[in-house]
Amino acid sequence: MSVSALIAVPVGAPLVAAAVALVSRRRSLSGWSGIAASLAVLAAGIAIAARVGSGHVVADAHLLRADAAAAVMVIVIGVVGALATFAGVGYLDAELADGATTPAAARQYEVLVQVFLAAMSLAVLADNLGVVWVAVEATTVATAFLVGHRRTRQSLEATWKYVVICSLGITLAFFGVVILYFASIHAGASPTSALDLDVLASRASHLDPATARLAVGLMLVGFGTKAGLVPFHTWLADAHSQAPAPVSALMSGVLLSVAFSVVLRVRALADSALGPGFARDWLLVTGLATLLVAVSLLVAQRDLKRLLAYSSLEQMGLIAVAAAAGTRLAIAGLLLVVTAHGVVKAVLFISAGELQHVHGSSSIADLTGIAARSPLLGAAIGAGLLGLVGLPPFALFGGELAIARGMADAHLAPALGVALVLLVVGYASIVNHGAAMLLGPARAGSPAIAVTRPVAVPVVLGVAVLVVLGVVGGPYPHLLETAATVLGAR
Amino acid sequence: MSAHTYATLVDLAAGALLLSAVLVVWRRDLQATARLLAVQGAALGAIPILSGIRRGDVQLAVVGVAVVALRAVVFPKLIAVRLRGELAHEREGAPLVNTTASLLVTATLVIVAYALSRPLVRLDASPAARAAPVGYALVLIGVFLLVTRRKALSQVVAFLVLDNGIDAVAFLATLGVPVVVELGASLDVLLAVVILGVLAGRMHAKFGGTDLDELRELRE
Amino acid sequence: MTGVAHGDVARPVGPAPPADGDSPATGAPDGRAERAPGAVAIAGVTTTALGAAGAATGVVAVVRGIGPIHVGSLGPLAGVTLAAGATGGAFMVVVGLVAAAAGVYGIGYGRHGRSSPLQLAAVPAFVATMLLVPLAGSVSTFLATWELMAVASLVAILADHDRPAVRDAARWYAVMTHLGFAAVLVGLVVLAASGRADGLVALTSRAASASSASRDAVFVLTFVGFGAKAGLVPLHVWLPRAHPEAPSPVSALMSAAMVAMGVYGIVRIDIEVLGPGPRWWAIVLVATGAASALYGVLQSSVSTDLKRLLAYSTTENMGLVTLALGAAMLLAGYGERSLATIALTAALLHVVAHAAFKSLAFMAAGSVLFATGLRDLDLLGGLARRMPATTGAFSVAALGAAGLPLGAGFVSEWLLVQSLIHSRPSSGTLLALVMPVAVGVVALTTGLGVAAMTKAFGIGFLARPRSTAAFDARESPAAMLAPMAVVAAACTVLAVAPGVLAPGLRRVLLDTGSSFGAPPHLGLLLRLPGIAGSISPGLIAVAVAVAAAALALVAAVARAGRSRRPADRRAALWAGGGGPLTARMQYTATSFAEPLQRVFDDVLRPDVDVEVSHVEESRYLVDRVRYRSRIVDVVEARCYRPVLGAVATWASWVRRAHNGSVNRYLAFGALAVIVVIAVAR
Amino acid sequence: MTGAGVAGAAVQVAAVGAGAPLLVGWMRQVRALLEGRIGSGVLQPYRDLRKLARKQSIVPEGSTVVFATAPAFIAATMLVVAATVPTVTVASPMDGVGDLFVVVGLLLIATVALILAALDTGTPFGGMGASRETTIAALVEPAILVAVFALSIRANSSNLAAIVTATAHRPGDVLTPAGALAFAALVVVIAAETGRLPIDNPATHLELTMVHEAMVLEYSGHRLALVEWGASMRLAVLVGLLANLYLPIGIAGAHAGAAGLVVGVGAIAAKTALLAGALAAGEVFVAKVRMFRVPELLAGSFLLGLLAVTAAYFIAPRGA
Repeated sequence: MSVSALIAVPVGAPLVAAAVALVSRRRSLSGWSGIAASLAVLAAGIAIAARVGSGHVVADAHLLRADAAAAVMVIVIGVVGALATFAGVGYLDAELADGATTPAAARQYEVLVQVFLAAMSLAVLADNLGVVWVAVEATTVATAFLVGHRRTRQSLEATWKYVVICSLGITLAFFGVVILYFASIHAGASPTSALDLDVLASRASHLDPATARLAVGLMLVGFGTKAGLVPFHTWLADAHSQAPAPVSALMSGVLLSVAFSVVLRVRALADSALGPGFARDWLLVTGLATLLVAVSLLVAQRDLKRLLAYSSLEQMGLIAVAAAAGTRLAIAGLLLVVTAHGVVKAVLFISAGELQHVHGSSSIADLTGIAARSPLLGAAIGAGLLGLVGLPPFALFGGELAIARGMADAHLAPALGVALVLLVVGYASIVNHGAAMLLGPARAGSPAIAVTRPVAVPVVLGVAVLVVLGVVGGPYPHLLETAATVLGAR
Repeated sequence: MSAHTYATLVDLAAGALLLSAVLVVWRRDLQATARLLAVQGAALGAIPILSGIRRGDVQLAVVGVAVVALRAVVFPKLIAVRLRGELAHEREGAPLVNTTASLLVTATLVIVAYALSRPLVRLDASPAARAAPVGYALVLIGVFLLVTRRKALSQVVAFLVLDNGIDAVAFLATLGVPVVVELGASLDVLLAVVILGVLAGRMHAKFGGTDLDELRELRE
Repeated sequence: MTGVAHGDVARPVGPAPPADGDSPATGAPDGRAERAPGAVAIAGVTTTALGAAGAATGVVAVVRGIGPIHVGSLGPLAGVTLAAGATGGAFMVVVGLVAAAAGVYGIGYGRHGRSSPLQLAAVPAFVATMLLVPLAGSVSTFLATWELMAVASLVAILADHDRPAVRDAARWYAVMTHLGFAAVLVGLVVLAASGRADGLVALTSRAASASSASRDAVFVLTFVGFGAKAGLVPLHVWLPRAHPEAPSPVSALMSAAMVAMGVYGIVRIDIEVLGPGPRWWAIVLVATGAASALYGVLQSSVSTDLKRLLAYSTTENMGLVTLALGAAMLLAGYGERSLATIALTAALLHVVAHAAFKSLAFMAAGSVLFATGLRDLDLLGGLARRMPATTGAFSVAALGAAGLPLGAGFVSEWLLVQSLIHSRPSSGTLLALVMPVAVGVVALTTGLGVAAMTKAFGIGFLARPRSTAAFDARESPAAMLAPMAVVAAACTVLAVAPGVLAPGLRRVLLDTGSSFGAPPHLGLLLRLPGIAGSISPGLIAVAVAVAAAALALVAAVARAGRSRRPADRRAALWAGGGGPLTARMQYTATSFAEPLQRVFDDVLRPDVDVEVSHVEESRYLVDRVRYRSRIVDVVEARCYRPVLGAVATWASWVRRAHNGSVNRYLAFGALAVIVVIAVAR
Repeated sequence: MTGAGVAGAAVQVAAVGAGAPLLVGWMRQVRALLEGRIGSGVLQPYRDLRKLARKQSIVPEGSTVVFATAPAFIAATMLVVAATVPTVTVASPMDGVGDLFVVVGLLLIATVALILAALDTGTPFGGMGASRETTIAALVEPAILVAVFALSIRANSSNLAAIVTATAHRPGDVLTPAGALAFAALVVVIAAETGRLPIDNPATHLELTMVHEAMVLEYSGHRLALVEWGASMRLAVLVGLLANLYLPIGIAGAHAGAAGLVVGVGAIAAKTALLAGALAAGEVFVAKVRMFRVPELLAGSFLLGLLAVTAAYFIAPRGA
């Protein structure tokens, strides 16, 4: 397969699956085609990674472009997408069996999930910053009805907040894109290619600084919205807690990272246009603020899914701080965190979805003695939570270690210290809540937990992936280091 | 079209944009704001059409027509349809800040917008670009409206004002962004507005109103 | 043996143990069902095998060093580097030997446990990670193994997570150990960044050239982290919770081996890698060590929970070790090489001795728990005749922990005192100020340590049983007793012939840096280099034994010669003629420690609650008086609670800011727009 | 190790073992005389010991080997201490085996043995005495170590022979502020260690006031004799040590002949008699302090010791 065709696969395969789901009347067909599409994305990601090396490939018509960083993101989309679509089949079966949803709504769900995956792939593969914006906004559009899938008052509320807040943020990013386009043209770029990433990179040093500052600032805030960065973090917990579990997994595990990968592109641009200080300070302040808010809200959290959502926020804060460091090691560590976080969130949200299904509630107070009631789910959640808070042998540890070393190299040790103190508070909260749910005897009258295959398989696979990523060196970390170089890391 | 006429017409369109935005701030009635939105859309669409005519750029003129169709016709229509079934008091914009204060803030925002757009105007002294600060002002006013309006549809209106502002900057300063971006962005905005409309409908059905203060169940 | 034959006054009707008081003969600590011994045996054998292998590897490391071996295919973005010198090797030997004993012990102990397979697997994993820490040859590997050790031990603690106390302990442990890890992490990455290297060997030569600010930062941060692991005040709060609540083999591993890892960190990073530093480093070590020693021993002396008492004693002993390390640094800074060497030797020797007597003590305490289901000294007693082997083991351990002659802990404390008292008045004002205080602290610590151990042994094992569970206690199985016997023998060897450690110590001291000279002569006669001072613990023991034997012989001969003196007779207690005694009339651990508690009232701040209820008819007639006295950890109450409260207050502010209003959320966003505008201008 | 040293050590042990009851008798007699009583004579302790040794020893039911063997252990420890402490000679072969810290440790371990024996009986009295004795012992330990530290600074060694020899060479050195402070501290400590007034009253049998007596209530016969003998040896050793630390006149050197040893015995006997008489005389004028005031006394002693140390550092006689 030619490289430019290969690049189209991550966008095309989910769209094909979406079409299949739209016309198919058989649930098994649409389900399997969805899983197949995710696996195709994963395979394409790996193939792209193998092909691009340390350079980049631009497809025909300058619509798509792939480099190592994009390959990493495609792989993340593929892995988490596969886990989430697999769990999605079970989720829909259960909802249909309970009569909680209709076949039409189920079809809508499957179509939208695939469109969502396609939009995310486009966001990381688009060559044109404007198209990137279109793709990111498309993720909002695709997920709006997924968040509101359950049609309760709360999910409606969450959807409204999600759409309005994200739209405001992302529109600001568009404003930034427009201003950047203006600046790019005035820096001598041709109007048709003024927003292409390579053109921008080559023209960066000629951009008018004042205009570029405004553009970059708006883009950082705007794309930061979808990454959950402060102050546009307010949609996140509501949307993640109300969405169906597999969708939460995708949003928390991938969407945030995809948005952040755009922030990373903007950071690379800002570094060459404005010098390294501007984006670094912005990311540092935003990252630490995000960490602070996330951790504060973790402390007395009462709902498992909101807990997971705020822990995603916490990870995004950490990632932003790491991006501020901007060294090769820090960025590579960041990408490892992104990968691991995607997988761990898939595991945890899928497990949480199962618990919510069984208990009819995701309130922490209602979930007791899980380890005793279901050793498999208990162990998976326990491993997931330990992995989430960054303990070895899970992959987040390796990422955080690399970030810490990168930050020390970048003379950001004080910021690292502050971030770690906040992370310890977050750790304490998660451990506390986790212990309350998992350990000890179950409360009388707790329903039995029967873990079905669509839950067990992705959960176990996810934990295994997490351990492998955390223990083994080899090609993947190497790819991450290449990606970091591509993203302009020093 | 002479340069002077062009400049005058563009200035006029820009003036209409700003005026309609200020009036949106002023008026509480949602139906009136929907009509103002139509005017604003038409003024916005006029800018690429004028530029297209002046430069003989058909594509640009077509884009202008599309903008007019979308922003002067479709969006106001969507809002009007959604409003039809509602009671009179539901059509009130119900701002958090009273009108006088809102207008004062708007004046401040316009001044900020002029200051903010100085670098842009410095780079490009064309007549259209000199009107670009109006776009900035619309963006800021849009944000302000979004923050202070408590009804679902009034937030949609605010969102559209904001979007119009960005488009205005695009057309005034750079004759629009690349077509693929423009198309994609318009589609996205359309879908977002449609989604918000549907959600407002569901909200009406579930809550018996679209007062956003009702949306306080999910909180910390 | 039956109860009556014991000669006890009567079977006590006192309080029953919390669970399963009437049938402790089934032997389960909490009256649980027996589990298949297979998995337990596998875990135990694996633990012992790992321990033995680790100890062997440690010996190799001490003798000729290991590595560095770099494994690139492990550890993302960092790789794994293994290397160990004599210091690491020595700690590996300590850990390995403790683990070997704990493994066998666990086979007997775990027969009645209810650990899940995961938790059973956690014990050998814990041992493996502890063995890997000294093997780590790079900053990344060190951090990874360090945290792996924490994870494994955390899982191992949770074996009995049905009990709230265990969950509480695990939470404290998890958070405190992570806090310590965060400190170590920042410290070590700053070290790596300023030395531009990852390998510890490379850093050893480069760390000296780092800026003094970053060296200071590295020192403070790593000391905080390692201190937390070693259970030093004020970061000790997890220790008296986690060590007692863990299953006893794990308690032994944690208290004897894991805390030593904290010391290893200080020795390896702060002394070896960082090298000589400013004087205040040493003062920090001495002060922290002194505070820990005193606080630990005070809490230990008033504690009534046997395992908690031992846990606080761990804080005490690690405090002494830290004090010794600080003294070594200080003396080295003043050019007193031989004294510095003595202090360092004292620290290392004490780590070894502590590992021996503390693991033995926890194993014996576990044996008591196994037999009675009790840890509360106030309910124990009379075990000496019911569990003679366990009692013997505990007596050896307690003698060591008390720091008395003939005990395992004496020689190291003697060395420490010798290093402290021999600095010359002319050496410097700071030394003249620090050393006397340090001697006073060590002395007070020893005195109170004796009180604590006397109480533990005298109240817990001697006298009469204070509960039915203690009354019905039976000796533990051989699988538990055998390792205890071996460790007791090791304690005895350390007590009378510490010279066996001399070759290893010499190599470690040579590794530790040029500030330290030739080690003391640890032969039959312990001689100090450059100082007129010597003792011979072996000969003292022989002398006491000979004298005692001679006296016994004299008494026997005298009796044979004088038929007028009748043979010894067993009779009921006289007790001042006060009539028949019940077990409840005995002194308990609480009453035993009451005078001490009163003396140190201001430090311990016991929470005393007297509740007097009157009879209805008259306020002048008292119906009953309830007296409750509880000693909470002052450090916890004064340092941790306010911080936790502040965090909670802040969190509730942030929560209130997120009140669900869309408009407010959008306003947050608008704020960002304002900031962008302000920045872009 | 010299022949004279070995012989000296043997003489030391014999002298302490045989003379200790005499010392107790002497102190009692001094008190009696000062209090206007006739007294039972200085030999009464020997008569008591002989009487006890002939009586049947009763072992309480339920007690263990700890109770049975503690007396022998205590007495044996005291004999070892007697061999180590330079009372008659500075050349004891035990000197290198145990220094001052070992001596303190051995005294403490003997105390612990008695405490454990008291606890072993399981009586309220035993527990009470044990608890009190533990508290005192725990606080005496630091005081005594710091005081010893002060004395060892001069000789730059903690080996007793070295300290005593140093003083013998330069007798004036003890007359420093440091020496005086340490002396005061040691007097208090010795009173506490040996169960004398004002810490404990050796003559009392009142439960509220007794410490040592409460612990030995269950002992009888030859075991009680051993305990009492051990206690008297403790007194003799400590008083003798104090005397020689400050006034090492007449002590036998490494190469002293038989005559030297005789002189040594005579000298120490005289010095001990003098010092013990002074202590006994002092006891007449003090009352036993409350149990909970004892720690204050010991803390004072600790402080004196600490002051002695700092004085030794900062007011060094010859600038060392």
